[in-house]
Amino acid sequence: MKFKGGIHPDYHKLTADHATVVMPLLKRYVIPVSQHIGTPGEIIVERGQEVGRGQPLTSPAGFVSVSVHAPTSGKVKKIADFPHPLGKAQPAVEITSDGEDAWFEDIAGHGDWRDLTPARLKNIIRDAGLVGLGGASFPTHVKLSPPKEKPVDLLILNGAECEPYLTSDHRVMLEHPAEVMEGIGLLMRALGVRKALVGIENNKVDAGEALKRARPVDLDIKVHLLETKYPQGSEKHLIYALTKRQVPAGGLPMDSGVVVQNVGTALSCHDAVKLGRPLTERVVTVTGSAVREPANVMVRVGTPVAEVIDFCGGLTGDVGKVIFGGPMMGIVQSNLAAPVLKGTSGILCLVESEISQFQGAPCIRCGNCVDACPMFLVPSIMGLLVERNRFADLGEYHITDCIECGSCAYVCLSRRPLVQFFKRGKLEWHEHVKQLEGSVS
Amino acid sequence: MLTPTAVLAGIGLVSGLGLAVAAKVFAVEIDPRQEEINDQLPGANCGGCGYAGCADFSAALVEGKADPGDCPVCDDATLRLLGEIMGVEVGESVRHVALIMCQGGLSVAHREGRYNGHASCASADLIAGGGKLCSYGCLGLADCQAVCAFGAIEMIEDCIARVIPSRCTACGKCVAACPKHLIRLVPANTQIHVLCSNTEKGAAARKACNVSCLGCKKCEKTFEDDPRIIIHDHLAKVDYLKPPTDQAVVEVCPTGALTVRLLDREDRARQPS
Amino acid sequence: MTSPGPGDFKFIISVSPHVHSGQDVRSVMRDVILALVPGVLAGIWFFGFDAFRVLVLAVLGCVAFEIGMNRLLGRASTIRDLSAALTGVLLAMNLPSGSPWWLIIVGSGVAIILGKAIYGGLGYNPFNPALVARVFLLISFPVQMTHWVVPAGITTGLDGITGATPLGAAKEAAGLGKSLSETILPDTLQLLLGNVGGSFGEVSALALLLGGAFLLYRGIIRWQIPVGFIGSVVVITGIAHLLQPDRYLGPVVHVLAGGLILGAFFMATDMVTSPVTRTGMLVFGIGCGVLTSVIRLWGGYPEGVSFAILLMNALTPLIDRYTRPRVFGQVSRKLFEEAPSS
Amino acid sequence: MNLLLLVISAVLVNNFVLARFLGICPFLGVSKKLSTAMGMTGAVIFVMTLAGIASWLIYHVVLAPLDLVYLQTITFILIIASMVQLVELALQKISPPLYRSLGIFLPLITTNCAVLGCAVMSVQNDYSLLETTVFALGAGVGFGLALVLFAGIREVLELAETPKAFRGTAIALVTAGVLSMAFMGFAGLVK
Repeated sequence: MKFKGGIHPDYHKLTADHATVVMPLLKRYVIPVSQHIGTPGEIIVERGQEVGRGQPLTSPAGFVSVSVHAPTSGKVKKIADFPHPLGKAQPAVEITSDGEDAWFEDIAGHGDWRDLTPARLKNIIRDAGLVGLGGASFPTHVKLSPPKEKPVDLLILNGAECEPYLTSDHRVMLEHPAEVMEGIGLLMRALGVRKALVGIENNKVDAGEALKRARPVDLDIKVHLLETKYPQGSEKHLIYALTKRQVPAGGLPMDSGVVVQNVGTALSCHDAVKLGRPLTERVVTVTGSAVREPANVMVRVGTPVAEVIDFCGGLTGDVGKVIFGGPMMGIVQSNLAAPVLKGTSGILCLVESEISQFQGAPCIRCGNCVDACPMFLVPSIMGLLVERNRFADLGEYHITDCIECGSCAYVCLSRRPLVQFFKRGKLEWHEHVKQLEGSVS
Repeated sequence: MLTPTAVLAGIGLVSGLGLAVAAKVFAVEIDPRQEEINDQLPGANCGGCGYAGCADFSAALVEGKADPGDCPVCDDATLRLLGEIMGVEVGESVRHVALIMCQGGLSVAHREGRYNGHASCASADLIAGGGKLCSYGCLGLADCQAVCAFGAIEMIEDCIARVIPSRCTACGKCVAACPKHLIRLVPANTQIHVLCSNTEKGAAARKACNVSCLGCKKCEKTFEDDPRIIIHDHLAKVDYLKPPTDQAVVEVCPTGALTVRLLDREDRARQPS
Repeated sequence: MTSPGPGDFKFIISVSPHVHSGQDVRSVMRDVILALVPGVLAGIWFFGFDAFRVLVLAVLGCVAFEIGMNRLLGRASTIRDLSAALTGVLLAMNLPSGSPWWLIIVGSGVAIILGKAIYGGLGYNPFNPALVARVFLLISFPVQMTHWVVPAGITTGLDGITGATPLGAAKEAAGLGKSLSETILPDTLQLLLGNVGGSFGEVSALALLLGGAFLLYRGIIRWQIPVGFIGSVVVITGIAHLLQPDRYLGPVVHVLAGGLILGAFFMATDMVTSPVTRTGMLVFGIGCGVLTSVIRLWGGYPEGVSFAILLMNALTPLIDRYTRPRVFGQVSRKLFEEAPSS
Repeated sequence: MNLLLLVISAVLVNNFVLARFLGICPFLGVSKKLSTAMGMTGAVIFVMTLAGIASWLIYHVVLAPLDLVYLQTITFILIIASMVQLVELALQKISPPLYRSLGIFLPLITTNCAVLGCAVMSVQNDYSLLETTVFALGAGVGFGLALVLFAGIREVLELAETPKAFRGTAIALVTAGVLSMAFMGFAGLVK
């Protein structure tokens, strides 16, 4: 049950045994319109409009798009550009809550998922604004409808949570095993598969036991404990570890007959179908030694980061970085006014001593990165090519197959910013290909 | 004495015949104009035009991939002649010069965080916009300087680049290299410029940088009858087809974003005022 | 404390990952120097104070030249990464203990300037700096470089009578057409312990094997190069010995004698000048082994390790290019269709 | 048996570029890119072998009987020139990209001392026709080996932060020096 490559970082799972804490209602929420991969929805509310909790604020624009919902009942204060965790300021809806936290009147449960047709299930999932909670935030209903020519026979649930520090999936599996299992069932039905596997790293044995005990009798769901190794949670490597199938390079999991969903997504799907509740809150791990009281917090989507950190005792003096996500792939924040998104699995506050700074010394070709790369690329030479602006040769080195997991930079002796080279390299390579196609055609 | 010359002539003749046959077998048709152009070119095969030699450059010229101006060695007379052969109009009307639309060095602009990574603007731009509070401003990691073949760009202070007009040949390489798209080719005879690209509202712009354009429209108002500066998206833009000439208009600007910079006479860039 | 508003809080802004394994160039170079200590001590034990003199001169020479070149090229000092010190130690171990002081200084100069600094410093040099110096000295000053001293041990003082190395003796015998049985050859135990003629660092096979095992255990070097190197030498010299026992030495002697152990574990595995992929390392190791055997058995020089490694260093760019691993999920070698060629 | 020794001597021990230092200008000129280096190797091997055979024939059939031996050099150059012209015409037709990338260095083979050297040497050492062909082939392969090896290194050196003064040909010459030092390891391989 292993994949080749990868690294063994020290895991710092400080909050593994902290029960999830619910954040109290706040006065102000900022809900960005773009929170998922795909076209952002169109805003369907205006300034001053009264909204109920869970009321959709945008309507999906096209198939690969979902709407965002109000986290609480209140009034739409302003629609403008607000700081966004993934880069420049972007349009968002600012809502001031009226304190009642009353559900929008159309919210109603849809009964047992076993009596609903797959198409109906997918519609409920889309209307509930469900996206992958693992971090990629790809619209769930799109993943559940693979094209005819790509038959899918297996659903895999990603409970690996291989990023150090993060424990949100762990808590979800421990605290709601039954709902997660039901959620898996409804996803299997929506996808039309009879088998499902749950992959959990063997540093979360209690979660595995909890899920096994909660397995519904009529569902063929097997829970497997996998070796704790980063990046076990990468879709391609989770599939390989569980089924030995290799997703073709440049392809998607469905190319090898599999769809992968995060365990948190399964729970949210269950809430959407059983209780009719859209995705407006999720478990976020707030951790790192720069935050006074690390905790797993049930946070409403749209809560500014500063508020969440305040709720956990605020930052210590010598904070170095505040990161959305884990330390291996997380995105650094420069402005704490940015709100929590659907895909935010963790808020990591690290002190300077915990952080390793990049030095960009010359590569001494030690080969550590070649051993660590789970996609079997050659990061040392690829990085050198980008550093010297030799973008035309990157295709030969398969830069587009890099999953930016950071394993190479973790073991790089010269502390080179390899993932930054590859992000840049991919952009420049696509530019190069476009120019070539332009000149050839 | 006769035999050596006879032997040599014989070998020469045989080889010549063989080659004549080979020339027919491997004939490759070449555009007649290519021969004509090739004769005009200096024939030094210096590679300054980016091709392997003059023959290669003339082939590219015929296929229209290159233009006569690429050859750094040819004098104007030859360039005009090449233009006629190709039936292409050659020569430039007004000299243009590159201009960086930003003055936000760290003495006036604020950082949002300490950037730690690859020392290249295009790479820094991928990480939270590069860590400068004004996300439109110059990151000062010298991508433009690295790509300028004429040494016409210098880093005059932390986080800001500046073009040396006298050395700039308007080749456009820096325009493409800047990830924030701050560099424009402007006529060298213009003097008044808005050196800012921040399109945020006034309050946010002022917080990000002391010399940012707040979109206050004061400069626009001074040209009631024939508009020479237009405000668009909280940012003033000079109309370079009908540029303002009266340098007094610069006093109107509260932050100094609208400023005078002579582009045709300086050889060394003056320190920022 | 209220969380800071935007702008007035100076976070570090960088790409992921934000954490690191902790190992860096300095720690790796330090481990390699540590692994060399047994070999150096054995050398000093057998060749006395003179060997220590060579070591100190070589290390100081290399460090001094590195400082000089950094200043000359206006580059930040790179002494901290201990690579110059390591080059010094390796260079010293490749020189006979009796080498004159100027030979060592010239060697250090060539190693640092010609071997590394001229290419732009650590990471860009195609050839192993210490070996560039050793081959340079071997060709320019053959007499001093083959002035082997019989190991007299630190206790009994030093007497400068020269003694041939085992490989040198075998080469002379082959040259004169004499059979091996007539020439006096040290028995295997002496070879293992290092009580034989040779460069001061390469003699004690046991001490070097100890250091090599330490490096393998720490994961600083990969098994592919030493195993490929020593394995192919054993195979080739083994066959040659079987075919003509009286003309060619047995594989055991070939492994323990000369610079093979030092070369396989410390010189060939120099990260900068060897391939980055595992298959590439195996090819590199085997290549070194084949070339060493060819030179030792039929070449002009008794010892081929240095030349073999330098030649394989030259081949490394090609090895890197043609031994790239197959990408995860890549079905055929050419799954990734090349971009339309310009 | 001595044919094998002849090849080993031509390819490794007395390598035309790294031991005899012949044909240095195409060696430096074409070794920037590996693909052009391979193209050049093909062209040189072809020209060398054909020129070797042709010059042996001319020498033994025409020059020696008429004791015009002193014409040897001029006739060899004439033959090599026409061989090169033949290759140039063929290459322009068969693979224009390779022709364009070789550029100026293809006609340069005419005055390439390695090709002329090989022809003259095979005559001086009084080799038979078979020996001349093998020697010329070995010399061409040796030249190719050195060229491809060197092109591999130079492509990597492109990525290095070489000090400004040494960029380009300077560092190439230094590297070629070290490479030829390494090749001296083969000295004495052939008795």
